[in-house]
Amino acid sequence: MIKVHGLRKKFKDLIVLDGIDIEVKQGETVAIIGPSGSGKSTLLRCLNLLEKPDEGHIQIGDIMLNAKKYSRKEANELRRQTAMVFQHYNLFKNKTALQNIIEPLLVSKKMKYDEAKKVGEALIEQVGLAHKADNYPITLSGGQQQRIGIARALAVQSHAILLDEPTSSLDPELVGEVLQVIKQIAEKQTTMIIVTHEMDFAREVADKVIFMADGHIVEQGTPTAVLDHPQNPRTKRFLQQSISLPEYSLV
Amino acid sequence: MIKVHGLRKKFKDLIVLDGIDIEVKQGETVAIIGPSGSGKSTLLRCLNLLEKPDEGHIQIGDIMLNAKKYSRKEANELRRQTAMVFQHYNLFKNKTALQNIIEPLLVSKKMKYDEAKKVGEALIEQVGLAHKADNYPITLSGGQQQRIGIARALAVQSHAILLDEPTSSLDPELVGEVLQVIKQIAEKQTTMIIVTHEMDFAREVADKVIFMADGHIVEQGTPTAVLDHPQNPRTKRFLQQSISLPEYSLV
Amino acid sequence: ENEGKVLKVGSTGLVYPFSFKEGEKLQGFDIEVVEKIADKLGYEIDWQLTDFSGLMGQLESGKLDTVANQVAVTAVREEKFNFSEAYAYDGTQIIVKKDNNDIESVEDLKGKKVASVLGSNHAANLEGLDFANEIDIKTYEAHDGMLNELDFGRIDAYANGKNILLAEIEKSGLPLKAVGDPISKERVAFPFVKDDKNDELIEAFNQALAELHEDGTLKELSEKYFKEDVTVEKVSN
Amino acid sequence: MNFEVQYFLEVFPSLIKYIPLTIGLAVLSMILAIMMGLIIALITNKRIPVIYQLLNIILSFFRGTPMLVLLFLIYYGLPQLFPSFSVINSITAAIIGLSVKNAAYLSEIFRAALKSVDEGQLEACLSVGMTRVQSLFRIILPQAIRNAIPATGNIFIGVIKETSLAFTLGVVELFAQGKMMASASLRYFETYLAVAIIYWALTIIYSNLQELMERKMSKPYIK
Amino acid sequence: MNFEVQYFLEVFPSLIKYIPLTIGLAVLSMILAIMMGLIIALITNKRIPVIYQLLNIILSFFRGTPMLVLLFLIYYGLPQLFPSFSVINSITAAIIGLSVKNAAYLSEIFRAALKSVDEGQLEACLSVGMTRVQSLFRIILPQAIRNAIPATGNIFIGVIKETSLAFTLGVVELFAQGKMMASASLRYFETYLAVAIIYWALTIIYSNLQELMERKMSKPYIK
Ligand SMILES: Nc1ncnc2c1ncn2[C@@H]1O[C@H](COP(=O)(O)OP(=O)(O)OP(=O)(O)O)[C@@H](O)[C@H]1O
Ligand SMILES: Nc1ncnc2c1ncn2[C@@H]1O[C@H](COP(=O)(O)OP(=O)(O)OP(=O)(O)O)[C@@H](O)[C@H]1O
Ligand SMILES: [Mg+2]
Ligand SMILES: [Mg+2]
Repeated sequence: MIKVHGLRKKFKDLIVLDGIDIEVKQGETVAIIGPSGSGKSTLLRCLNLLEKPDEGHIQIGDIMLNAKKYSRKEANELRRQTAMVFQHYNLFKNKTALQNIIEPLLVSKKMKYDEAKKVGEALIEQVGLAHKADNYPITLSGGQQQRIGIARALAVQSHAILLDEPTSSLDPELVGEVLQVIKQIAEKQTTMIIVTHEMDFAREVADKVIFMADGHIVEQGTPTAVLDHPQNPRTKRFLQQSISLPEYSLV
Repeated sequence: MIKVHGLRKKFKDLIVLDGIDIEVKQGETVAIIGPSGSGKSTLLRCLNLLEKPDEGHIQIGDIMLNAKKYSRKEANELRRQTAMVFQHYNLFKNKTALQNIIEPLLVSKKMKYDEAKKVGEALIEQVGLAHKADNYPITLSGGQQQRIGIARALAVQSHAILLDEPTSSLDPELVGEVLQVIKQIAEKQTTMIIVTHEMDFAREVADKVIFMADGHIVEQGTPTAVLDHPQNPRTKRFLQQSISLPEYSLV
Repeated sequence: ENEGKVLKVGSTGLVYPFSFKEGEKLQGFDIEVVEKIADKLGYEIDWQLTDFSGLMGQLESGKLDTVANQVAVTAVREEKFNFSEAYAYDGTQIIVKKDNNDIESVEDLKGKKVASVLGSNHAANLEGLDFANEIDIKTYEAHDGMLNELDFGRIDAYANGKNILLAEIEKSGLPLKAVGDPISKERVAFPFVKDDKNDELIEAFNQALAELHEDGTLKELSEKYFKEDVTVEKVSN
Repeated sequence: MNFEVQYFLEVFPSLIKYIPLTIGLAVLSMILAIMMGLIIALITNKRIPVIYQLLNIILSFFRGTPMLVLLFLIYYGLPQLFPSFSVINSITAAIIGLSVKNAAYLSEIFRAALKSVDEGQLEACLSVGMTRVQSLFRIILPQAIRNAIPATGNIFIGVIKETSLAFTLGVVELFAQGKMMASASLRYFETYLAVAIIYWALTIIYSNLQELMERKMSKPYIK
Repeated sequence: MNFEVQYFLEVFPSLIKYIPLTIGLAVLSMILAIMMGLIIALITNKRIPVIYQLLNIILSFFRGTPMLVLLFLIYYGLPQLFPSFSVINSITAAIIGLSVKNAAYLSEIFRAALKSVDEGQLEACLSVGMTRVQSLFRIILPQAIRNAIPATGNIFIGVIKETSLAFTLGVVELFAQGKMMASASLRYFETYLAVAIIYWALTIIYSNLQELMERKMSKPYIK
């Protein structure tokens, strides 16, 4: 369960998040869409404190934090409630695929090596990359790297997983394999927030879609409501532009 | 006019181009499609000798070259027959947008600065970025960088322009603006070869579509022929996968 | 009474034939003189090898008792250190190439390029000449390449201690020669930090030196290294 | 020509005996320098206002001052200011001087190397619940080291040679021994050539070790 | 304590006179070193089989040999082998030694800097009809320089100090003058402290110039 209330964030004079309220129920998958620069990434990054929010309250699972004042310990606790999947994968370059998954177990969870290895091997199997366990990230395709990234996020068994455009650095051919893995996870009732440009995927997988623009939540609701029957003119314009490229934009 | 006959290229033991024959008429636009690793980029790079082909004949405009033996001078002459637009833009990082367009004029064409500047300003106007003339590449969005990249390729007034996935590094929102510029150029009867994943765009702009796989040309013909009524099973499979992501690949 | 006591003596090991290493063994005139003195006084010697600026630094900061490295007694040094009696006499000698007939006396140095070496008092002696401003004096960091420098003809003359130069010319076999008499005379002695505690030690050194003079040991040592006696002041010239 | 081969060859055995001291001094100083340099790099990386400026001024002193002067000030100067420093022996002083000075250089190298590691690596660590310190030692440093090896190697080769300055403090090592042999024999050219060849050999041996290390460390980065 | 302030202050004017010579030597040597280093970097970058290995061995000699020994071999050794070299004067020999040695170091730095420029930049140049040489001077080098500035700055600071070794060849510059004053007065500590301060000041001035230059060169790279 994730609750965000009144979240605000400025970069110098630029207001990037202007009072965001979100509720995600246990096991729900939420897709966030919106134009470039609308603050989607910043929102996710504030949730796990990679970016320090200016104001607001964040609750993830049992951990609750006030952005105005929190201790280092509180921050660490909140951070452990989530795991993140990055647009550019951010695999540990000096570790093999399997080591990437095991590393957080050894370090954050202080698991024994043998135990961690078992967990890791199950996960790498689950994302279909058991045969690449000993490869270093650089030798994997983008899609494979992202699947390892997802396995790594799953490994720590956090309360929720945050995914920031997990497929938008991928060649079109490789998008499918990653979305498939995410879909499987979503079906397992993992709490997830995913920022994505893949409208069809959002429609299929998400329980709720949030449309953001200029640091605000402009519209939210079921996928059908937001994607097929948008109410707000900004949502409409955005969906027209991005669903049916390139024909529309060329005329 | 571009004629390629029997073009072969190996990387060590890996055969990447296995006897390619292509004809592009003056003013024609050819789109090359195909799965990752099929040799599309290598083909383009062999045409302007960024990669040294092993065998075959290449003719572009009046310049004809035998891949088995050619002099440095012949190579330079062939190279001047084409200009290239790269997937990652490859703008000169130490030059402003306008300087990027002017640079080849000053250096390759030995134009006077004032004259070059006039040409450059006309081109930057044409791609709609006159107001960004003095910006350095890093301060431009991907779409803007690619439009400058196209203007730079146009500047040298080469016989043909080669484009290697010009939009696939771009955020979905920015694809449109670049495709629009390319479309305008295609309409001006510039000879072009474009490698692309944008099927709708290929259908609209190309005079001919070539489908490559494993270093071979598997199928070629009009856009309608290749894209809507493919004959070869490999073409069919490829088109299914890539046109309608992500629904199909998830089932 | 000094049994088992240690005397810390510094030297460079860089000045043939006063203080140099043959294989691993430190030897030379100065070295043997100190060893003889220490024998008499019942000291063990703890030799410290370091370059010349290091010697002065160590002496001053109390890391050494004295220095055996051809330290000439000069006014500046006497301000900082107390000296023992002299154990050798030296002078600033000019040498030139053997076939050089232009320079036959000190006066002939006018307009010539003459070299000396850092840290030696010979540089100061050269500069102290009445007509020093007419000489093109060049100072070098170290004595290392100086004989070659003269041999190559990149300088016209070279000034350093007479005793060193004569010994080296002989040993190296280079076609060089000494010109005229030394332009100065110096007493070579052991320096000690100015400190009441050292007065007794200096006294003991002087005593020992007198005895070594007396019994001919110093003369013998000198002849071993220089083929002449440099331990007495020459009355001639 | 006047090159005495016989003597030239005889020089080597006496010089070689001093290699262990030279290497020992260099390695010990280097280890200390690396540790200090790393700590400085981590501090300056944060750019804490006053500390950063202050540290920069101090670092520029150590970088700017000739090694010889630095050694001299440490060994002979400090005891004049603080008498308790006079207990430092010459080898200790040499090691302090060499390591402090090279720490100043290394801190710059390490800072650049740390910066060269993609920000995303730290974010990935934090996002899976690792602390900053854990991230540093498990993920960031191992990647940074690889970038820093060539420049650090240059510094180490420099340190090997700089040990010779310890002669001012009375430490007789390879080069000092060479000087002594040269001035005893007056065969400067032969002796110094031998000295050069030994340093050259040490450099080549080290370079090969470094290449081995670089190759091992770059395993994860080869496609 | 035994620090003579009066003398300490008097040292400065005599030392300062020698700054121009030190700077002149350093700048001239550096310019030559940069030119040679660049040429070597371009050659080694191509990894032409035999030439590459040979050059590497020669470079390791210059990198590995102590500067002092190198100067000695050039100034006193070469004339013994080739008598015509005895016409080289001491300043020339010092400049040759300093520049050759640092060219060996710089070549490594430049090679890395050239490598750090994205391959795509050269491809872009070639694709619009520029030759390799044109690409190098107009596009590649200007970008590489920026990466090389910090390490090159380190080398320059090193050269400023290394000029003092020319004293072995009879060139009296800043540090040599300091040594002469110290051994005349026997006030090593005061003199060397003054020397250190002057070098420090030079280093700070240079560092500021370098920062200015870096800032100017990184204009195209700031978002
Ligand atoms: N570290 C930062 N410093 C300053 N401004 C920033 C920083 N990070 C983001 N911004 C700005 O904040 C705004 C929101 O950025 P954010 O990355 O959250 O957008 P987004 O919705 O994720 O866009 P995209 O779809 O392009 O990823 C943008 O205007 C961006 O330029
Ligand atoms: N420089 C190289 N050295 C070795 N192999 C290479 C090199 N460049 C390309 N290849 C290999 O050649 C094959 C074809 O590559 P190419 O880049 O031409 O494919 P592509 O069709 O452009 O793929 P994509 O759609 O991913 O860009 C691939 O297997 C690739 O790994
Ligand atoms: Mg984003
Ligand atoms: Mg490609």
